[in-house]
Amino acid sequence: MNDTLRGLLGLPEQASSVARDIDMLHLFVILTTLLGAACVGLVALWFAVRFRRRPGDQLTPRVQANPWWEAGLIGALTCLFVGWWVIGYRQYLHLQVPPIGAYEILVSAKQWMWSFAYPGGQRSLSMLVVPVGRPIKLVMMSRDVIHGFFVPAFRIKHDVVPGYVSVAWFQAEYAGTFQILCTQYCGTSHSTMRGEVVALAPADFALWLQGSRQPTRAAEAEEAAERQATTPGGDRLDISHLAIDGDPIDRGRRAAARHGCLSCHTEDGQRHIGPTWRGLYGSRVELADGRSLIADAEYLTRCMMDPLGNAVAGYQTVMPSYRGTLDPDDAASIVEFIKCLAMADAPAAVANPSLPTQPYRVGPP
Amino acid sequence: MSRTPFGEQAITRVFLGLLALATTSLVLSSHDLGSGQLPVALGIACIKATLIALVFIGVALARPSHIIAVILAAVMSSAMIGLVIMDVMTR
Amino acid sequence: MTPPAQDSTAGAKSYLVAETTWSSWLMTSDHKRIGIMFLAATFLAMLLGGVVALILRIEHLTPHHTVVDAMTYNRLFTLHGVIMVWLFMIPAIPAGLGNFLLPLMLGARDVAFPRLNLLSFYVYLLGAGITLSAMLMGGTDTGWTFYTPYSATSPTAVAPVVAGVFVLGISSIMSGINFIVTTHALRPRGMGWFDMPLFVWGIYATSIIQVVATPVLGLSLALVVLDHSFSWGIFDPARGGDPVLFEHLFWFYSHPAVYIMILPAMGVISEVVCTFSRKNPLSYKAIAYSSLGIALVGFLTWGHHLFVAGQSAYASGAFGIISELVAVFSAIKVVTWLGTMYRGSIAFTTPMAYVFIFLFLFVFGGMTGVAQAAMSLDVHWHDTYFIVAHFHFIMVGGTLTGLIAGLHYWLPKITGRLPNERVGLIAAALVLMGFVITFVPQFLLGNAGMPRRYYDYPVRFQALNVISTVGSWLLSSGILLAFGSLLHAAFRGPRAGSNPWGSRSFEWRTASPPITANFERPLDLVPGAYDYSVVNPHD
Amino acid sequence: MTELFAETQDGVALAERDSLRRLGMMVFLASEAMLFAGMFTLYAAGRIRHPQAFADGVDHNLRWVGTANTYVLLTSSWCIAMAVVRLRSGSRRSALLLVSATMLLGLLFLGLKGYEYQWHLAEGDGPMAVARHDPGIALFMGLYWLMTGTHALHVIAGLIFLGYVAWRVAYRQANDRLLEVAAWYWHLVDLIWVFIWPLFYLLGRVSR
Repeated sequence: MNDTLRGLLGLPEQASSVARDIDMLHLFVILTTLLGAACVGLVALWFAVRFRRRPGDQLTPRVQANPWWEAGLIGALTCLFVGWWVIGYRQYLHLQVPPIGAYEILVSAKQWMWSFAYPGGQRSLSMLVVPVGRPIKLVMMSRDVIHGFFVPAFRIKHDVVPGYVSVAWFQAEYAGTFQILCTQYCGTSHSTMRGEVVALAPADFALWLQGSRQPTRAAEAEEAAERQATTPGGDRLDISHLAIDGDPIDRGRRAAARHGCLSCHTEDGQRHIGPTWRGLYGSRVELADGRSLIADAEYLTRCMMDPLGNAVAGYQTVMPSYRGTLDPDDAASIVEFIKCLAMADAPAAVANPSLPTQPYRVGPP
Repeated sequence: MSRTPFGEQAITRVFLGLLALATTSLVLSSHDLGSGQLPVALGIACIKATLIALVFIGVALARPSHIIAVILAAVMSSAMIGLVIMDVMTR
Repeated sequence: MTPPAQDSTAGAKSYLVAETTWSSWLMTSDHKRIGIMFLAATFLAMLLGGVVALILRIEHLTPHHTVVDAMTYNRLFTLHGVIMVWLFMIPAIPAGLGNFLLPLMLGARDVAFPRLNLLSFYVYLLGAGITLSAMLMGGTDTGWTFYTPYSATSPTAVAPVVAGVFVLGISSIMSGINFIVTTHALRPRGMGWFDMPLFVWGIYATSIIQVVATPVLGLSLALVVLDHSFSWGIFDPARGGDPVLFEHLFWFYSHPAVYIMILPAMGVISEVVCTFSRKNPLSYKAIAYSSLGIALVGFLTWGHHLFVAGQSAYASGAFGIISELVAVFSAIKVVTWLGTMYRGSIAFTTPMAYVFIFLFLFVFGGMTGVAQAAMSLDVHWHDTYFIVAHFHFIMVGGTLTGLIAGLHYWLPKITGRLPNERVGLIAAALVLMGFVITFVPQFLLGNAGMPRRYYDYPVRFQALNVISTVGSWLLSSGILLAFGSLLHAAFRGPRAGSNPWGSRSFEWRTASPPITANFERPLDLVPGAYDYSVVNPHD
Repeated sequence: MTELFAETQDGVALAERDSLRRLGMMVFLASEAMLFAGMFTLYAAGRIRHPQAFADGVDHNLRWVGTANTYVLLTSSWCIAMAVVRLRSGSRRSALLLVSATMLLGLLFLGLKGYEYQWHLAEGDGPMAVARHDPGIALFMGLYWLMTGTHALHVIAGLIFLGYVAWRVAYRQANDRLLEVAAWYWHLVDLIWVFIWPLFYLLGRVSR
């Protein structure tokens, strides 16, 4: 039943944990719609025949709607529509709030390609490799204009707005390759800004992560990928390689030094103008505005973009916003650097057992 | 206008009231009211604007059908500002 | 100042032949002539936009390059959107048919400010001129939504296109003010708000939106120019701005703008249904109030365009539920129209055929819109062809069929001649078939995940795209046939009497075509505009 | 300009034909108010995101100019309101004097505004230099030029309108109706300034 209707509506496969529920609502809503339109059309035609004009017709009786009928109709329709909204909004909130402990991947969008940075410091272009059966949280930034991250098979979509940290999440249900499309018009080659999600079984994923640690000439690979990604006409991007950029600690530290982060944040646990980075990742932080949360990649990225709104309690709000000046790749590598500082003596696991540290280690679990 | 328009006395009284409100606003701005600074200043501005609209523009005396558009603009602009603020504050 | 009763208008010529010089048209302050000039201008705009649409569809016959390159394609879809929205849909029924009919339906001699009305037409021409000449200078590729920061950085001619739309907005505000004042103040003694023909309610509700929402469009467009030309960065994150705010301001206008397009069409449908069913509306007040309801509640739903843009989940939820509620008003209208036919005396004429098409397409298209306010579905559908198909169902299936129905219905009023029924019905059938074949595949494409504004698409989408393109040929031939037959009838059609359809609505209580002063005697309000249960003394 | 608002000469219209102009102006004012409402929306969102930069921007502005202009505009509003009353009661001469006073105050407003603009330009903060500031300040300065500039344009439009009406009153014996709608427009200009003043001149970072 589900598959037949899905086929009739042209919906793609249901490859994520949410797809099936959303499709059920979809079927319900579309069937009601079709039924409504058909009823109105048929009743109109029936009236046209039944009450067709006959010779000599001049006057018609005055018919007025019964106010109770009107009220009933309004009530019924309101209930129907609000019912749709209740189901839809619940699912929407489910889509908006990633589960705690999801595997975080930093996504950087630019005209006209996607790049991905993994917790262990690996990077890939136009190909997002994820483990099956585990929630994946995408922390997305754009370098230039608004892009839209859309995976039809997962029923997820989110705009990637420059200067902001956009978050989406999904959980692939089985291994396979699923297309990524850009849905927000972003310039000449908007329609070729595509990519793929490659969902692997957990063991395969671990192997892949390990394999990608082999040093390669990252710059060359990236260049080649960029050429390929911007060539219009390719129906499916074939970027089956990875770009690895040396030691993430090194890259992140260089970026942090370049942007002046290290003049306020220390690497060794010392309190300075800003909180130290040692052990920060994964720990619980109390914010100046009373919130209390776990410092994950999303929080750290938000701090860089909007320090004022995310200030840690007990520190002066002197940090400038890096929105617009810090490009997503640098932001990603600084986050990776902060992560590595946390893992050096792993206070994260102690501070917050619900946040698994395992995936951030390199190698098979 | 269906009723007698405002006379010189009424207009002058409202004008003096506006001057007093403006001076209040000015004096308060050099005192630190903490988080009340913005609401107080804008509250006074709203009172002044209402006075100008009601008396000077004569909204208070106009026929209801004449001020539908004005009321609508007031409602829609508050809705726009309110909903956008709600989005920005909770984003 | 002399009341027409004592005027020497008895035996006066119709407005069409009273004066025949060029300047008597170009400098006229007669609302009927201005309405016709608006209709002519918007018709030309529709032809241009339609040709562009055909090129876009032909390009999609193959997944990759077919006839134009990517850059041209992007400029063409922008051109299509800008022309169809601002040059055709928004002015066509209100400023065209509305101008012609509003004073006639109110028994007035003209609109409240006749010279402002003429100025509005020339401002429209100026705006159209600026926009189209900018398109000739290379045009712009931002899409009709002009989202920043892309529009602020696009190397194309963004500023002049935006400036043209800005000017068109001024024209729209002028017409809106004029119609509001006309409706309020120029009703004859004895005509209360609930005695007005229903079309007037549609135009009135539309005018409110035009006056209140359009300034915000002007502001957001002006800021795009400042961002683009002077790097102000009001919407540029690198300068502390917020691109999502542009979306807020833009949709604060552009969502109500879809009601600017559909409300007058709903007014047309109300008139046509009553006349050709010879029946009073099932509930006059339901139609009148729901027009206002759509206009007012429609202002508060704009945020449903931002469900995946990073808007807060709270704001999204609020916008979602308000969007669900606004649909109830449209549903009330549909049911009331259906009920109007009940126990009527229905003549299956061309305008009535378009009413049936409108009912079917509008219900389906409208409910797919409500479906998007079930928010998890919008996440999948947003910015895909599903959206494209949805708003074309409303805009083409609703507004355009409403316009064609209205033109057939009021052609005798405007020109004094009858349209050709047989050709009209054939054209209606072509329009329906072409429409379904064009846009139903686009719903499926959207479900399958094809994003909009896509020059180059994955091969698996080709079959449906080809069907859609073929449909567009049928649809355009239907529209051409309809307008061709109307034009032919306007000059060569058989003479109609003053009231060929036996309507009770007030605009038919004067000669067809009317004299320049509209009425020779003060309008007689008895029987009411929809009172089909008593004998009409005016017949 | 007001020729455009000449009414339909229509015997079947409602008796109160003056209501056309009044109503037209009311609707137009509603439209104008929405234009500024959009700008205030931008200001609100900007201030929420960059409270400190906006406070700094306010402190940097010339507070005395904004304050003086507030009193100038309020007084001009009183003048024009009085002028309408006087013309209604038949004293054309004193009405014309009050209109002239209004226009002089309007010019004084523009003069002060011009001085302030000159001062900003001398500081290198002109409208063409908005992009050179730090992000939050750039947004504040962009909004400053946008909102005060649009307001100043409305002051100029109001002056032209008033001048035309004064000419009509003096030489064409026009009645108080036309002056009244012109006065309404002038009051709207005042009403908007009532909000611009605290937002751009008063609500700074610290007490002074």
